[in-house]
Order: sequence, then C-alpha cells, then structure tokens
Amino acid sequence: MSLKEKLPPLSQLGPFIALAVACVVFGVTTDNFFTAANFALILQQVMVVGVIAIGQTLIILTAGIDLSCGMVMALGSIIMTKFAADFGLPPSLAILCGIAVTTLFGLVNGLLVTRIKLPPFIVTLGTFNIAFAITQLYSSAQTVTNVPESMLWLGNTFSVGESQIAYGVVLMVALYLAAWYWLRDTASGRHVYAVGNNPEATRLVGIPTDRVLLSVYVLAGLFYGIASLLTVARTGVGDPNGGQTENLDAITAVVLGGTSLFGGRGVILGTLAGAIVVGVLRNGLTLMGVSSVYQVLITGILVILAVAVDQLSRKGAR
Amino acid sequence: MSLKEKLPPLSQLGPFIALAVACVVFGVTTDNFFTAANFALILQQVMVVGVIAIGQTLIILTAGIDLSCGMVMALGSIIMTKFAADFGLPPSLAILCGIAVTTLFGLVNGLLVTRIKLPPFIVTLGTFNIAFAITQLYSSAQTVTNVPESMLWLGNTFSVGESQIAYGVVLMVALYLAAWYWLRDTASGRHVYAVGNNPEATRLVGIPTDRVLLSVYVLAGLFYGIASLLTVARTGVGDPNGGQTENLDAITAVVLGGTSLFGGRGVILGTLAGAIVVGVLRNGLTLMGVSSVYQVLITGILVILAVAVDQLSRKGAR
Amino acid sequence: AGEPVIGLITKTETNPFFVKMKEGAQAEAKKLGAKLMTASGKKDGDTAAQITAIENMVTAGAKTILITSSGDAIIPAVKKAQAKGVQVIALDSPFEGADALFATDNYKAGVLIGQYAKAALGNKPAKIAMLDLFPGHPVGAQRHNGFMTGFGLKANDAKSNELSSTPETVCAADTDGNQAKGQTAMENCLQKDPNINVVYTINEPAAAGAYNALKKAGKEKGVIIVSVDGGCAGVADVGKGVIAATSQQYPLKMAAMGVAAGVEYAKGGKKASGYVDTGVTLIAGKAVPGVDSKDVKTGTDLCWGTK
Amino acid sequence: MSKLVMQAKGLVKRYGQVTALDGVDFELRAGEILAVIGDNGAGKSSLIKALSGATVPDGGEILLDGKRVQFRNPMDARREGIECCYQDLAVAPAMTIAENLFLGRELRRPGFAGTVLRQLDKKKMLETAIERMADLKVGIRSMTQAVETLSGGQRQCVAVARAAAFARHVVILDEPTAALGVKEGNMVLELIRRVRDKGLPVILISHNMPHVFEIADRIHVARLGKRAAVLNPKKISMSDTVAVMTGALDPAKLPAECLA
Amino acid sequence: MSKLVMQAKGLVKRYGQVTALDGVDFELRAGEILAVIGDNGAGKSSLIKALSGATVPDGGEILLDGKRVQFRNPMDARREGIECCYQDLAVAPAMTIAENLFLGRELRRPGFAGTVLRQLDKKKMLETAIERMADLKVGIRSMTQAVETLSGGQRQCVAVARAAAFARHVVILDEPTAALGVKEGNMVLELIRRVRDKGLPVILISHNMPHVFEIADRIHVARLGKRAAVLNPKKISMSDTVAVMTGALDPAKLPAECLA
Ligand SMILES: Nc1ncnc2c1ncn2[C@@H]1O[C@H](COP(=O)(O)OP(=O)(O)OP(=O)(O)O)[C@@H](O)[C@H]1O
Ligand SMILES: Nc1ncnc2c1ncn2[C@@H]1O[C@H](COP(=O)(O)OP(=O)(O)OP(=O)(O)O)[C@@H](O)[C@H]1O
Ligand SMILES: [Mg+2]
Ligand SMILES: [Mg+2]
Repeated sequence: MSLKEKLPPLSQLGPFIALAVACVVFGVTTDNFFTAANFALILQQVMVVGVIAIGQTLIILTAGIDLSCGMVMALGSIIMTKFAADFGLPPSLAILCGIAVTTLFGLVNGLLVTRIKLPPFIVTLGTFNIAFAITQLYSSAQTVTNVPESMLWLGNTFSVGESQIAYGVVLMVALYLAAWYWLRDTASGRHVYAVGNNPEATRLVGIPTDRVLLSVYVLAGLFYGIASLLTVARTGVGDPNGGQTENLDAITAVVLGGTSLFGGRGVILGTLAGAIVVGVLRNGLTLMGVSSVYQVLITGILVILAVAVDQLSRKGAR
Repeated sequence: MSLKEKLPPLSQLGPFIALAVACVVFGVTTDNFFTAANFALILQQVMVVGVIAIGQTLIILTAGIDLSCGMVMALGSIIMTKFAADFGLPPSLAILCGIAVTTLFGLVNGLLVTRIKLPPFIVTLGTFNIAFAITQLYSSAQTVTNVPESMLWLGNTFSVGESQIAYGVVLMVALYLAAWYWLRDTASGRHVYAVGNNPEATRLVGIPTDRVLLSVYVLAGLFYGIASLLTVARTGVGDPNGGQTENLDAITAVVLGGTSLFGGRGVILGTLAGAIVVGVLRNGLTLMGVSSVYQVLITGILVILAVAVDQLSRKGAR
Repeated sequence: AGEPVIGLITKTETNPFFVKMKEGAQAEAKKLGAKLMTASGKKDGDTAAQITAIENMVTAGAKTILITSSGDAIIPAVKKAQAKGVQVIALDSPFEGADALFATDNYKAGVLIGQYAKAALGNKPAKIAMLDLFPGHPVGAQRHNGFMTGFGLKANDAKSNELSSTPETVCAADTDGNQAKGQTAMENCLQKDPNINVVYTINEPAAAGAYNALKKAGKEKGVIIVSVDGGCAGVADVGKGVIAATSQQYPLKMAAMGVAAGVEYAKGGKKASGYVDTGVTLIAGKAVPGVDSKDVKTGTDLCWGTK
Repeated sequence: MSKLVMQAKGLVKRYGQVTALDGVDFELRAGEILAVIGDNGAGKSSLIKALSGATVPDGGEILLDGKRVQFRNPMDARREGIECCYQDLAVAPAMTIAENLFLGRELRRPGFAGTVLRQLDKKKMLETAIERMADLKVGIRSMTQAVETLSGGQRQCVAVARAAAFARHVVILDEPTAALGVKEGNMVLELIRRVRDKGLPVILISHNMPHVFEIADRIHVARLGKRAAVLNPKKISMSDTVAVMTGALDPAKLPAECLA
Repeated sequence: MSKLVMQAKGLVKRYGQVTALDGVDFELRAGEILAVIGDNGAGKSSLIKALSGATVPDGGEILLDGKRVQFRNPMDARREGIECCYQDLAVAPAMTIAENLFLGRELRRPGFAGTVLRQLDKKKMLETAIERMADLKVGIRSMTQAVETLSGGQRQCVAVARAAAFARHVVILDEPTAALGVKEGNMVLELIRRVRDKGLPVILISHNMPHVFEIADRIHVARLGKRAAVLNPKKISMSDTVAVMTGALDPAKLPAECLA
C-alpha cells in the first residue's frame, strides 16, 4: 500500500483546510490569536459542544438527526447538580444519576425510532420539548449553585508551557479518539456506517439494524451525559437555561466536518475540526474587535466559504 | 379505476388523522374550541408559517432543507415596511422590493447549492446569519411603524357566518392549491419529485436537475416574500425580532405533514395539515388553561403521538 | 493603543432594550475615548456564548467587562476574569460576585404596573391575561410576580423564577417578547375568556401585539394593557392609548455609567462597587388616584434613558 | 432419494392487491443444485425472500431438516447457516469490497486486540477478499475501493462471493450471473459446483437456460405465484422446459420421467 | 458501406487511478445493430456513458453524422435524439411506471389546459404506457404502481421501453435483457429489430452470446479499456468470439473476412 493510499482521501481533509485558512487570517490580523494560551482557551470553549457532537455524529451517520441533544445535556446537568447539592448525594453517584437520565433519553429516542419507525427529526423535536419542560419544572427554573468542588474537577487546568489545558479538553480528545477507533476498527462501528449507507442491504445481510440504531441513540445519550458533566465543570453551576442552541451548533460541527446528513459517509475527527472551526471564528472575530452584529454576518459568510473551499479543492483534484 | 385507487394512499392521510384526533380531544375538554370563530382564528395564526412551509416543502422534496426561511421572511418585511414608511415608496412598489429581496436570497441559496454543490444545511445556515445581520443593521433593531394602511389589507377579514376569515388565509389556501396543482399536474412539478427521489436517474434521463433545483430555491424565496407581506399585514408593523423560530416551525409542519426529509415523497396539502396541527395544539392548550411549561411538555408528547398514530394506523392497514 | 478597552456583553442581539444599551455604551465610549467591543448570546439564556465572550474579551485585553447576565452559569468565568485584574460590572441583571451592579428592579417595575392596573380597574372583578416571556426566565418571573403582588394577588417573591397564578389570572401564554406571538397569545386568551379586562405584557412589542388582537376582536376599549420597558416606541403607544401604563427603565443610563466606570478604572485603578438603582418610573396615559405616575411627555423625554 | 433439507408448503405472500406467492410448494434435497426458473414476476424472488427471512410470508409453512421454522428476519435464517445473494444486490455502496464481503461476519484479530479491544483483522479480511475474488477471476485492482466505483458485473461478483463463502447449510443465489460476462459467468457456475461438492445444497434462480441445463440437478418452474412443475433436466429438452415455463405446455401432459 | 452515424476516436476516461477507457475507438453505422461485448470491467458502460453525455471523457472526440459534438450532460445528447437505457436502471423508484416512462418527455393536454395551465395529459400517458409495456409482453397489473414495487425484470422493461420509445437518432441499450426471462428477452430483441427497421441504429451491450449472434450486424469487442476488434457475426463462430473477448485469441490472426 503506497503512502498515497494511506493518506485519508481529500474529501476528509476539507474541514482541516478551512481550519488552517481561518487560523492564518486571524493570526495575521490580530496580536493575541497565535498564542498557545489562546488555543488552549478555544479548546476549552468547544469542549461541551465537541462532546455533544460525538453523539450527534453517530446519529447522523445512521441518517438520523438529534434535535434534543442540548436540552438533554441541560437536564443531565440539573439532575447531577441538584442531586449533589440539594440531596447531598456523593458527587460520583450524582454524576451517575445525571448520566443515567441522559442515557435514558437516548434510549427513548432510539426506541421510538426503531420500534415505531418514527422519523428521528420528529422524535427528537418531541424529546427536546419534554427535556426542556422537565428541566424547568424540576429546577423551578433556578440555577443550582453550591455544587461540590469535586464535581468541577474536569474544569480545572494544568500547565503545558504557558498554556492552561483543562482536564475536560483531554477527556474530549480521548473520547474522540475512542469513537474514532470504534467506528473504524470494530465490527459494531462499521455496522453504523452500513446502516446509514444502505439500511435494507444491512438488514438483508443479517445485521440486526434496529439493535445497531438503538445502541447508537443510547450511546449518544451517554455522550450527552458526559457533556452535562463538562458543562457543570465549566460553569460551576447547574444551568436550567443551558442547552437551547447546542443542537444547531453540534449539527453544524458535524456537517462542517464533512459528514453527510444522508448517512453512511464521514469521519468523526472531521467533527472535532468542525467544532473547532466554529470556536476559532468566534474567538478570532472577537479578538479583531468586530462588533456583535457584524460577527453574525461574517460568521454566516465564513461558514459558507469554509465548505466552499473544501468543495472547490476537491473539484480541482479530480 | 376503482374508488379505492382514487383515494390518496393511507400514508397521506396521517396528518389529517392527527388533526382530527387533536380536535376531538380539545373539543371535549374545552368550551370554546369547537366554534367557527376559533377555527378562523387558528387559520390566521398559522398563515405566515403556512406560506413559509410551502417553500420549505418544495426544498425538502428535493432532499434539501432551508434554515434561512424565517430570517429571510423577516428581512423582507423590514424592507417593505421601511421602503414604504421611511422613503414613502408607494406600497405596491415597496412590497415588490421586499419580495425581490427574499427571492434574491432564494437565488443565492440555489446557486450555492447547484453551482458549488454545497450542502443546503450549511448554505442556509450561512444565509440565515446573513439575513439576520442585515435585518438588524438595516432596521437598527427598531420596529417599523407607520406602515401604510393599504399594505395591511391581507390582514383584514370578511364575515362568513359568525367567523371572521382573513384575506391572507384565503391567499394561503390559494397558494397551497396552486402549489398542489403544480407539483401534481405539471411536468416541472413532477421533476421536483424526481430530483428528490433519484437525482442521478433524473439527470441521466436528460432533465436539467440543476435548473430544477435552482427554480425550487427561487420559488421558495418568492413564497417567503409573500409570507413577509402576510406577517406585516397581521402585525401591522415591520418586526426585526420576527423570523427566528419559523425555520423549525416550518420544517416541523412539513415533517408532520408526512413529507420525507430524504426527498421525493410527500404531498403538499399534508404540510398545511401539519401547520394547522401545531396551531391547534397551541390554541387548544391555552384554552385548556395549561401553563406554559406544561404546554411545552405536552406539545412534545403530542407531536410524537401525532406521528405515531399515523405510523401505527399504517401498520394496521398492511 | 493607549485607549482603554471595554467589553459589553448583552443577552441577545435583537431586543431593542439591549440594542439601545449598546448604542448608549458606544456613544459614551466615543466621548470618553475608549474602545468598545460587543458580543451577545444567540438566545436569551445562552450562557455558554456569554462565557465564551468573557474569555475572548479578556484575551483581547479588555480591562472592564459590562454584562447583562443570562444566568448564574457565568459566575466562574467572571471570577477567572477578575482574578486577572478585570473589572466586571453587572448591568440590568444581578449576579453574585460582580464588582458593581447598575440595574433596575424588575420586580418593582411589575409592582408599579400592578398597582396602576388595580386602581384603574376599580371595583370591577378582575379577569387578567398574563402574556409572559417564556418558561424559566428570571426577568419574566420577576415582572410577572411583581405585577400580581402590586395588583394585590398572592404571588411568589422576587427571588422565584416560577410564575404564580390565581383564579383572577384567567389566561397565561408565552410571547417570546415578540409582537406576532403576542398577538397570537392574546387571540387565544380571548377565545378562552372574552371578558378579559386587564392584560399584563412582558414588554411593549408583546403589548402592541395584544392590542392588535383586541382591536381585531373589537374589544380594545375598556381593556387595560400594562407593560414594562418604557422604550420610545412603547411610550408613544401609551400616548396613543394602546398601552395604559408602562414601567420605564433606562438601559442607556446603565450602559453609560458602566463605560464611565470602566474608563475610571483604566485611568485611576479604582473599581466601581455597590448597587446603583437606575430607577423605574411609571408612565401612564391617564393618572389614577393613589398611584404616582408621570405623563407621556416626561416619558418621551426620558425614553431609553437619554440624558 | 436423498433427504429434504428445506421444504415449504402453501406459501402465500401478498403486496397490497398483488399476490406474489399464491400457495407455492417447494422442496430442496441434500447436496443438490436446484434451479428455479420462471417468467418475470412469476414470484421467484418473493419465494426465496420468504425462505431466507427477508420477508415474512402471509401464510404457509417452512421446514428445515423436517423441523418447522419461522424466520422473522434475515438474521434468523443466517443463524441456521442459510446465506442468500439477492437480486437487487444487498451491498453498501460507500463501503469497500472487503468490508462488503465480510459485512456482518467480520474477523477479529487474535489475542488481546481482538477479544478485549475487539479490533478487526483488516489485513486478514483483505487477503481473504483478494483470494475469493480471484476464485471468480474478476480483475479488480484494489479491494479497498468502494463498491460504488465497480462495474455492474464486478459488483455482482462481490455479492455472490459473500453468499458462497459463509453458508453452512443452504446457499441461495438470485440471478447471480445476470450481469456477468461469459468468463465470469462460467466461474460462478464453477463456484456453485464447488459449493455443492462441499455437500451444501444450492438454490439457483436464473433466466439463462444453457446455464440451468449445464448445472442443475432439478428444475423448479415458478408460474403465476405457484409451482407449475419440477423437471428433470436430463430427461427434458430446453424448448419443452421453456414451454412449461410460459404456460404453452401443460406439465400434466409430460411423460413421468421428465418430472423430478 | 453505409454512412457513419456515430464515431468516437481515442476516448479516454479515468477514475482516480483506474483507467476505464484507454483510447477507445468506436463506429456506428446507419441502420445497423451494433453489439458491444467484453469482460466485466472492460469499459463497455463507460464507453456508452461517454457517448450519451452521462460522463464527460477526459480525452478523445465524438462525431455525430460526421460533425464533432461535445456532450456536457445527458440533455445535450437527448437533444440530438440519442436515448440510452443504462445498466444501473435510471428510474425514480417512488414514481409510477407511467411517470417513469415519460420522465422528461411528458405529454401535455391539448388546448388551454395544456398550453396555458401546462397540465399533463395523464390519461394519454397512461394509455401509451400500457401499450408500450404490452409490446414487451410484461404482465404488470397497474401502470400507476410505483416502480419500487416491481420485480427486477419488470423494472428493466420500463427502462428499455423508455429508451426505445423516444429515440429519434440512436438507441443505446446497456444489458437490456440481463434480468429478463426467456419470453421477455425475446420480446426485447423483437423490439430492437423493430427500432432498426424504423431506420434507427442501435448499440446493444450484452453478455448473452446467443442474443448477440441472433441479432447483431457487427460486434465491437471491448477489452481492457480499448477496442480489441470489430467482428462479423455471420463469418465467425461464437467460441472464437469469446476467445477474442477474453484475450485467448489475437484478432490479428483471424481471417480478414471475420472482421467487420
Ligand atoms: N414490495 C413489493 N410491493 C408490491 N409488489 C411487489 C413487491 N415485490 C414484488 N412485488 C410483485 O410481486 C410479483 C412477483 O415479484 P418477484 O420479484 O417475486 O418476481 P420474480 O419472479 O423474481 O421476477 P424477475 O424474474 O423479474 O426478478 C411481481 O408482480 C411484483 O410486481
Ligand atoms: N465511478 C467510478 N469510479 C471509479 N471507477 C469506476 C467508476 N465507474 C467505473 N469504474 C471502473 O472502470 C472500469 C470499467 O467499468 P465499466 O462499468 O465501464 O465496465 P463494463 O465493461 O460496463 O463492465 P460490466 O460488464 O461489469 O458492466 C471498472 O474497472 C470500474 O471499476
Ligand atoms: Mg426476481
Ligand atoms: Mg457495464
């Protein structure tokens, strides 16, 4: 196998090209962008959406979509903080409870999709609303403070040179690598691609497609639970208003990362690049002192450009 | 052709079943739901989203998606009201300018999708941001008042029995019927289905798929422009805060109406039913005096139930 | 390069309240020779975006950050910024640990319009429609519960984020603070009970929508609409009789004070502190006995807090 | 007469108003190659879909080694060692040839990497894939290319090779040579013979009469959702067979020795 | 010798590292049936895709009636009256048989409804569809059923019927009989003859040697992305043809009369 064959096909390099271009532009136009400390910061800023986007990628690979991800994450963070702060549960147990609830939501999504064959869009729109309402009702719409210090550990940082790396960022990267390994190197991971690529063929070959789908939704719920913990660690509180925009952010990261919304095609590391692209844009534009409305405008243009560069470079390569 | 063959297949009755079930429930539990006046009101409330959802249906039939629809509509309403109120343009001309801008946005979406082959999700996410920023900048985030009376004509009502029907509702229904005719009975309409169902086959057969796609996006922009006019007529002002949630609302109406997000399958009248289902839920729940958090909860459950009823009834029929 | 950098973070981009706040800050910054950076969340409650903005502004060298908090989730980020010597001032919405708070009392704003509505209604039995923001929003809850307290109904205190209800509040619906949705909400409430005679609205666009609905139903006479904000458009609506009374607040003032404090800190190293109430004034078209109010002329002069 | 491996009695399958299977009977004996022929739409694919669990019949019963079985999905059939190559090629176009060959039957690496980390043995699968495709003499450059980049015939070879490689009980092939060239078609016939010689019975659906007569032990003629006859290719002519298939000849009028 | 309708010189088509067409020449004469044969992956489909505008070749030129043409897409070819039935059946599965038959060539109602309202003449299209499919003797119950509910062979008939019905210049059929039964296959051959008798030349790709020898006027042998030879089926045996195709026989060693 030649070196050329070992490299990922160009289609998977797209998000990385966009990332590099953005970095160069911001590096030239601002003073503080190209510092290790700033990159460490950006990673911290994307870690919550980054972990949610792992779950979202899995679901999109099966040709589904999950609108509930952010709200489920918010519910999980309320559960774990309230259980710890109000009922005095030991943090580890409280965390487990929170993750259990998000996983349960994943299970419910998965059962509705596989058993009753409902479209994932509608199912997760429904559970989005349900998770939101439960979050509001259970928290009385109050932010949960008094979160025990030990639950915040993932938000702490350690020094590498002059930059501060959060433990949560390390966890995020580890999760990406694990998901990558799973999708690439195990049978069950390959079946996720197969189900998304041609569900009927996958079924005829004798793979239990429903079980694959269900496990993907459950696993996504698990990732949302870990994101709950990360958001608690990052903010220090349980925030009942969180999670409202994370679904669009996560889907954007997935699509920017080159995964097809029609399922079966994509690489999960692209999602990480996609999430970072969004973080870099926001950070760089703020550093440039662009005012907030113009930030929205420029983000709109840059998102389109990022994918266009990718597409055009691929065309050129043909 | 027997009667049975003439009836639409059961798969297209789903949204109507859901609608009927919701009506019965609300009719039994509240006093004022089952009145002609209340239905006329609900229709008025859904007319803006209803017209947006026509454009959205066209795009989803081609296996695309449009996140920008609501913001483009808001931009159109700001343009037409400001041109009329501030520059004193004659209303008809101002309206044309507004519609021209929304159609232009449709054209841009379409060109990016067909020429550079960008995924519609990303393109319209970008134009969503761009339209939002332009709306805020151009209106200075101020509501435009002093809208000439003649621009509000579509919001006026005429009496049928004791219920007040808005002219805008009549327009919406007319647009649905026109779109239905187009999709069902003309060659170019059938090509929309073909492109969504199997784009490669459609291309090989010698249909200019790119032109079909482009025309769908442009047409959708035109519908958003009409929705702009309707929202101005309904509220009496140009509201820069409008349009932020209409994308999800419109997509929900389309999917509830039985159109597949994978393209090529669906009936546009289902979308109308889907839009009305959402309006009926909101109206009925308020009439029942359900408080807002519980409204969110119940809406979540009912949306899932509506599609589940549909699915299960179809299974039973097999 | 020598000019002090001040950051302003608002809840959203769209609410005229925040847009005015930004304008006020911009004007003051220009006057005092400071550089202003701005950012905002995508939605009300989008604390994640606010935290990110705090961090990015600190990296960009801001020495003072003014923020209308979307929730207490921002506190750790604020603490980290403060640890780096950044002054953080809360505008409009209080949170723990801010160096100073320049704000208005939303609960009190609610109480004022509640008292006004009660007095204006007189002895008639109240049938109230509550047009709220959306579930779980602190400002929404404070105004809502304040209104009910002022009206003499039993309601939660200023700390609660839950919306109270009593038999008098015959209908409640969310508006997102948006005119079209305010209109839809009011239409549905009128279906529920056509005899509604008091309408509480979360802000003036929602009030304008409610008025539209009433007018279409031919019921605009004899229904008392009260609201909060006191924006120029809102005060004009009071003048037209669309809104009976509104509690006026002063975002421009908050912003200007914040920027001034930022410049002061940059020059002298003295941080601002404490709570400065920028005040609430009840603006009413018709004064009613027993309730202090200012007329529309005063309200127009003061709208959004122009000095 | 050798024992019955698979048997179906009175299978019925309806799609809306269309009755695809109208009470069809079916018998497969140990170690034989049974050809299934019939006009387009005669219900051949529907029959083998029912036998392989791809669809659940509306009526009738299926017996495997004399025991009644009910396949609710293809997995059930696979568990019994039945492998099927479907007419509309059940392949995942975006995945590679090797991956498609081993889809659902992946090999894991030996030792820790395989049992604990559950890592796939991609190298071994690649080698095996190359071997299997070489058996069919298909000139495919790289086993790591996506199936969607293959020519029609190459794609069919992938599906055929998969079914033949993993069966432990029965192999079912639905028009395996339809898209194949002369050479590749002969290779598939060769492969079928090898499978039979291993002792596995093969069900072969084909429209290619020369192929059928070259290889089949018995011929099941499907007609209008029923079984019209079972013929003995050694005793009947090709033209008579076609006549039975198209309904021009009543099988009852055939001499008994022609039936099997 | 009748005039050349279609001609290609040195066509090249590469897919990544695979060279599907390696400088192939091609000639189609007026009123003839030209068979194209070759191993799987020999580049037959790639050739006709280039001729019908479905792909744009990387090199070489195409001449139509002696004039150089450049097809950038299938529409360009269609405008010249070239119709093609592709191997991977270009049908829209969710649409009905009648709709698929007329896709891109819909009939409008006469008068106001058709010219102003642009209304389709569904009734006429349905009737024509029934007629065309009856020509092929395919037993399909209802023309308003979705193509995805058809059997493999029935689906192929839809695609073949479409190409034959609308061509005005050249008909190209890529393995039209692959999935067809004996009877239906013969009907398609019959259809091809009728098309030729109308004066249209037909390009027929097939792996079915008896069919090729029954109907073809000349045989183009594709091999490894090139044209190995053009043979005269009246003068050469089937086994020699197969030998040329697989490379066992060097066409240079054939007597000149065998070449065409
Ligand atoms: N999913 C389906 N929905 C509706 N009808 C179907 C479906 N599948 C098959 N049919 C119908 O059942 C009948 C038998 O189809 P089947 O595929 O079994 O035929 P076949 O003998 O395999 O034909 P071929 O030789 O063309 O492959 C056909 O008339 C077909 O239209
Ligand atoms: N889109 C594509 N991408 C990459 N390679 C391709 C593509 N299409 C065809 N090829 C390759 O080009 C070669 C020729 O393919 P082609 O489809 O023309 O063969 P063919 O002669 O039609 O074969 P068959 O008889 O099997 O249909 C094959 O090796 C195939 O793998
Ligand atoms: Mg078949
Ligand atoms: Mg081919």
